[in-house]
Amino acid sequence: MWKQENAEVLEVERLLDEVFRIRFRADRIARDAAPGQFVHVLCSHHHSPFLRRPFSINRLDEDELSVLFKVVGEGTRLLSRVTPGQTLNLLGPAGRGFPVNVSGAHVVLVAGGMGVAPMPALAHRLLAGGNRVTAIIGARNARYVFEADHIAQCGAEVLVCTDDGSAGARRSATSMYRSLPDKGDIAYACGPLPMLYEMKQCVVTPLWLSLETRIGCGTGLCLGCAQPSGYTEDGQVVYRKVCTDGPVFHASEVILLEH
Amino acid sequence: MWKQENAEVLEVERLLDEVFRIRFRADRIARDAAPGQFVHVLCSHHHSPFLRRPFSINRLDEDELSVLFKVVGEGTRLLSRVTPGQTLNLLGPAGRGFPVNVSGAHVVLVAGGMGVAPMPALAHRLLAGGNRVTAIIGARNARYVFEADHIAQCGAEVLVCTDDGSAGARRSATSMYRSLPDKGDIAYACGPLPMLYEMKQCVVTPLWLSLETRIGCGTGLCLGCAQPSGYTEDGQVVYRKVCTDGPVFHASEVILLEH
Amino acid sequence: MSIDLTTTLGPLTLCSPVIAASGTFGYGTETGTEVDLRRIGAVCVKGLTLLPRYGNPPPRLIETPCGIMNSVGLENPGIDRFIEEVLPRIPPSLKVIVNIAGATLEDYVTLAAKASIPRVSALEVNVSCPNVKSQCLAWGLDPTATFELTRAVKASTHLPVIVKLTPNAPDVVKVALAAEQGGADIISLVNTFLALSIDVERRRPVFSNTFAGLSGPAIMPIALRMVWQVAGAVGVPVIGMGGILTARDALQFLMAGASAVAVGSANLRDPAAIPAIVNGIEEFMEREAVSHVSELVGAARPEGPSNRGAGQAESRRRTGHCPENESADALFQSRA
Amino acid sequence: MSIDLTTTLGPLTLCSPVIAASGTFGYGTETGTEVDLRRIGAVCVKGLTLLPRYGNPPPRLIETPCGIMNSVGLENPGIDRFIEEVLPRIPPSLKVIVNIAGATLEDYVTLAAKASIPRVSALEVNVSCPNVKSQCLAWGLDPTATFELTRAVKASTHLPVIVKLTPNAPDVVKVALAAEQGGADIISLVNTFLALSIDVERRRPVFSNTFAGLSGPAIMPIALRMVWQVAGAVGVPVIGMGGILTARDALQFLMAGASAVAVGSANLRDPAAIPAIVNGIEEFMEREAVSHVSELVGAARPEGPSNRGAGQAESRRRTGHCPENESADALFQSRA
Ligand SMILES: Cc1cc2nc3c(=O)[nH]c(=O)nc-3n(C[C@H](O)[C@H](O)[C@H](O)COP(=O)(O)OP(=O)(O)OC[C@H]3O[C@@H](n4cnc5c(N)ncnc54)[C@H](O)[C@@H]3O)c2cc1C
Ligand SMILES: Cc1cc2nc3c(=O)[nH]c(=O)nc-3n(C[C@H](O)[C@H](O)[C@H](O)COP(=O)(O)OP(=O)(O)OC[C@H]3O[C@@H](n4cnc5c(N)ncnc54)[C@H](O)[C@@H]3O)c2cc1C
Ligand SMILES: Cc1cc2nc3c(=O)[nH]c(=O)nc-3n(C[C@H](O)[C@H](O)[C@H](O)COP(=O)(O)O)c2cc1C
Ligand SMILES: Cc1cc2nc3c(=O)[nH]c(=O)nc-3n(C[C@H](O)[C@H](O)[C@H](O)COP(=O)(O)O)c2cc1C
Ligand code: FES
Ligand code: FES
Repeated sequence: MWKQENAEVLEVERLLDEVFRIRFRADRIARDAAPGQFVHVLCSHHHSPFLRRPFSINRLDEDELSVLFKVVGEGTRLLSRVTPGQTLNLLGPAGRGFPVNVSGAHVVLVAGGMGVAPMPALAHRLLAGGNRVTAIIGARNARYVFEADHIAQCGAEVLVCTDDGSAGARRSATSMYRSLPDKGDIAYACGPLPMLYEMKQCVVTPLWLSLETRIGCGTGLCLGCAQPSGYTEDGQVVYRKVCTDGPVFHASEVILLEH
Repeated sequence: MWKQENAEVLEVERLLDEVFRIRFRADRIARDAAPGQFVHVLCSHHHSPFLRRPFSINRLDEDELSVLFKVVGEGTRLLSRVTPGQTLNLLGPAGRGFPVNVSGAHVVLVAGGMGVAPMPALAHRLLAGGNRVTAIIGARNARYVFEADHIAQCGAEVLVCTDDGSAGARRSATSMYRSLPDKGDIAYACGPLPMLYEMKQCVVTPLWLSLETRIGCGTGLCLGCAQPSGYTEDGQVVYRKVCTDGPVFHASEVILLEH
Repeated sequence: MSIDLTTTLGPLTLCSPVIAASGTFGYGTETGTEVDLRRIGAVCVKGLTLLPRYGNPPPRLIETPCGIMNSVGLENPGIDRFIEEVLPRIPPSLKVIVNIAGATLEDYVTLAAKASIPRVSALEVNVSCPNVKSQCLAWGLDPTATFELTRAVKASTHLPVIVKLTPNAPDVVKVALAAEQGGADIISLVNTFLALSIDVERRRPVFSNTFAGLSGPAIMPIALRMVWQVAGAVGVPVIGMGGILTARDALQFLMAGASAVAVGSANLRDPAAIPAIVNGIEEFMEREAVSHVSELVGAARPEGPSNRGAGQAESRRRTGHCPENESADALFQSRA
Repeated sequence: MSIDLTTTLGPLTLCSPVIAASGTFGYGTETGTEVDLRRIGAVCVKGLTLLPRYGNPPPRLIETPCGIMNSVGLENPGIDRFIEEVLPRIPPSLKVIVNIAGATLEDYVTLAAKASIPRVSALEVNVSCPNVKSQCLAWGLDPTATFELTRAVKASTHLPVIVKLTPNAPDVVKVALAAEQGGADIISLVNTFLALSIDVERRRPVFSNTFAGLSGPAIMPIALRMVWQVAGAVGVPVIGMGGILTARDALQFLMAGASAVAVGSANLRDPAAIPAIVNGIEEFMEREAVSHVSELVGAARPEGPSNRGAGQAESRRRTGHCPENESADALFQSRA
């Protein structure tokens, strides 16, 4: 069950002009949080932007958690300007994360762009659970490769690839996955929709995807975050809520359209 | 004529929990600015608060100016959080300031609360013009007395009074004025409406008042800042624009209602 | 000093004057122990239809300046599954108002009958739905349709009937009077404002249905005006809503003549918004030495406060405002 | 690539599709050299009346979430002094549209006749004013009154006549069609939304006239919806306005079917808002390889763009949208 907490900002790291990591002290939320869940952040003191902004839990500690985000609009712009000592109202842990009660398995993580955000907490938890982890991190170019070292230090095998070859192989995360000699027992993916779509096409093992849609309440109140998940007998589309049924879904639970 | 300028924040001083002074580099505006005029500050990057916020020019240099303000709502809250190096869009110098082309006169300045904001620039200019200046600074208590030393250093005679006697005499700025043996040749006042009302009642010399109303455009476009200034033959109220005809008015130009 | 927040809306009594608006607080089962439900006057559940509805394709919700637009499409499990599966899970401490939406008069009548069970405290008739009979024009746009609908629903339930008006009606006051004549015990307003957003990159409307409903602080000044007008025209108690985010906002609706308020979009920003608003109202009452919330109802109206909840609201009907003030754009109005 | 911003509104041709809305840009004489007036299609001056008006007592303007409410009360020097003293001071490069406001039909006729001089490019008839004949109901609320008013004004001037609609009308589309039948060359909308704000400390409305007009980004989604509906119904060109702050906002109105836009409240935030918006439109056109702004007009409509400015807008009349989409709250609309 999610909680609401006025979390103290402990650290604001600027990784790139427009990419930041914020570390919060948020014991009530961190205590129950699982990798793949998100925190719903109140970015505005006033009433604009009106809604909260959802961010995957990036790193996780007993009483601390961090978010890794890119500035794309007003909410993230305001978030990028917070300073240590300030408190922000967080709501979380929200949603359903990746299945982490596996053990003795070989898990392949596939991240595209900012989709790498949840991977550190996820890799850490899976390794602690006695699994073998291979993490594929795809990015535009070397500057946009985040968390590779951190995840490697946790004990995962990290494979980096970029669109321009400025870091790792010059290929996409999915083609990198396809080229794996050992595809492991299960795959977890987070990234842009086209990448998730491709993954769904090519993956043979069980596959879990972390989806993004516009989130309203983040707590199941508004039905604003519908994700097509199937059809009724008479062909009507049935939806699932990304904020509570997701954001992580089994590939078979969601209908993804080619983009 | 006012100008629009993206002014660099040079310094942010926190004088009290809720009182700040911000110094800007704003050469285009500072060049033409006169004491008593204001700058109209865009406090929000986004669209809330929607309107600018007006602040008297506090101190004035060739290419710099400062504003002294109290946090009372969202606009001033945002303003109080700016950091040196940032730029803010200022519009100014706006409005009509105090008459400063006097010389060889004894001018009495009467300030109540944040009404002291324009006094440093004003005292400085009057003294440079070869006038004698007496500045009465009234405040709630000692903590809310601002600019007294600065104005004294400029060469003015400063009389402080507070409601609780924690600094200077225990009396109001207006009663302090009434008690002056020499009321000088002309008086300039800035402060809460009740104080301006009292001043208008008791002052014998020519009196100029700096008024506050809600300001919209600040440039005469919207007619939103009406100040009752007189009556037509058939008894209709005639208004003046605080943003362009004021904020400084000769006492005879405005109708003030007792509060 | 003792503060009494008990709110009487004709036959309906609530522990607090703040209701969770339909569609913005789920079924009262989603917030667990994190939100103090005892502060909430009642939860108005997401609109229910006879058959389950799966709702509209995404996007269903976007942000606008100080507001949100939604086109959820009344996704709901249908009245039967609601009663069997959802209702029992609603915390007993929470009063339940069932919001019903139909395409035909018969739909509403059946819905009303099915929902008339002990656990339900009142029915809210959402008249913002397209009336199949009149080429899909919403019931609530037309006084006559609203009158008939209200009368039919009223005849098929013993529960207090709330008619929820749409601000898109040509004449909201006429519709309100029609609902009152039809037997409505309570009037609530406003529902969302019909609005449009265009995706300039794709050069097409953002929502699959072209239009969607606008709500949130952005529209509060218009909603407040409508509540003032309706409260001035009808004798039954009014539930005011539209953009309420703070206690101050809620107080404006009460002082405009609403006997209670509902909070919608604000729940999406903060699921604990309602308890915070109720606390703020309490603090205001303490500061201003107001012992009973009903003393604030209509306090900003020329004729002063009157406890409409307890039904002595005749004064309200006699209220005569200068039509100039009420009907013309404020632009042209110079004070007499 | 060469970008052409020339905008043709029937008989009226502008150098840019962005107009300064009445009452928000003074008389075009206030911004001196600080604002590049050459980017502004025209300035619509503050509403003019026969006799000078001194306007309403303060407060006249307050801020609301992402919007402003105003009750200026049409302060203006009167048509005669405007023509003698103000008009000559308006920079020659700036096209002038005279916005007229009357209490009687005769007022409007006289105002139109007086304003029909070479320096004036068009008349905008503000129908949001109380019509003395009909117990102070605004002209623009009633199609018949609007039809007669438009016809009378049209008969008393050779200038292009713009009829400016109020969003408070029961049926904006009906009023628009009435104005078109009355001979309007151009339709502009929206004026401000009738709204209310209450001072909870003083327990009374903030404005002396109770209600005031709401404008700004807050109401843009509603204004855009109305412009879409009107542009779909009338054949004459439409000037869309209501909450435009950015080029993106302006593009939404153009794509909804407006041949030009007007910017009001945004001028209060930034007197240089219009040049910035025009530059933004230009950048968008370059990026999207659009050479003439008219190619964007109606681009988001199912029937696609059409150069209504040049009057080939018959298609628009034939447009049939599903009434469900257009008239009901979006809530109930599930995709077919
Ligand atoms: C469950 C979940 C987890 C997320 N985790 C992360 C994370 O760890 N790191 C990170 O950087 N981002 C993450 N995001 C995305 C992040 O929430 C958005 O980037 C953020 O809300 C944008 O807010 P803004 O106000 O800055 O931009 P806005 O002004 O809200 O949007 C900027 C632009 O992006 C578009 N946009 C914004 N959100 C969406 C959306 N969900 N779908 C489609 N278009 C959209 C807007 O239309 C606009 O054009 C996550 C999203 C979800 C749903
Ligand atoms: C010409 C001029 C010069 C000024 N100079 C200074 C200065 O040097 N230092 C300084 O601290 N302040 C000054 N002010 C006042 C300052 O502009 C306001 O305090 C500020 O705009 C408040 O903005 P906000 O968003 O923080 O508060 P808001 O949220 O806008 O307002 C906070 C509360 O104050 C009320 N309020 C705000 N402004 C006014 C007003 N003008 N009249 C009545 N009620 C109002 C609001 O209704 C609200 O209740 C000046 C005002 C004017 C007109
Ligand atoms: C996401 C969402 C869903 C809604 N669903 C319903 C509904 O099912 N039935 C209904 O009568 N009103 C519905 N409404 C309207 C609200 O109950 C309320 O009338 C409106 O949003 C105005 O209040 P607000 O500004 O506080 O949100 C919905 C509003 C939102 C934002
Ligand atoms: C302060 C102010 C004064 C206005 N005065 C007039 C007027 O005199 N005549 C008129 O037709 N519209 C007037 N309007 C309405 C605007 O022209 C415009 O129609 C409305 O504000 C919506 O556009 P916006 O949201 O861009 O401001 C006024 C608006 C404001 C904010
Ligand atoms: S965002 Fe509200 S239900 Fe998912
Ligand atoms: S604030 Fe707009 S005219 Fe003064």
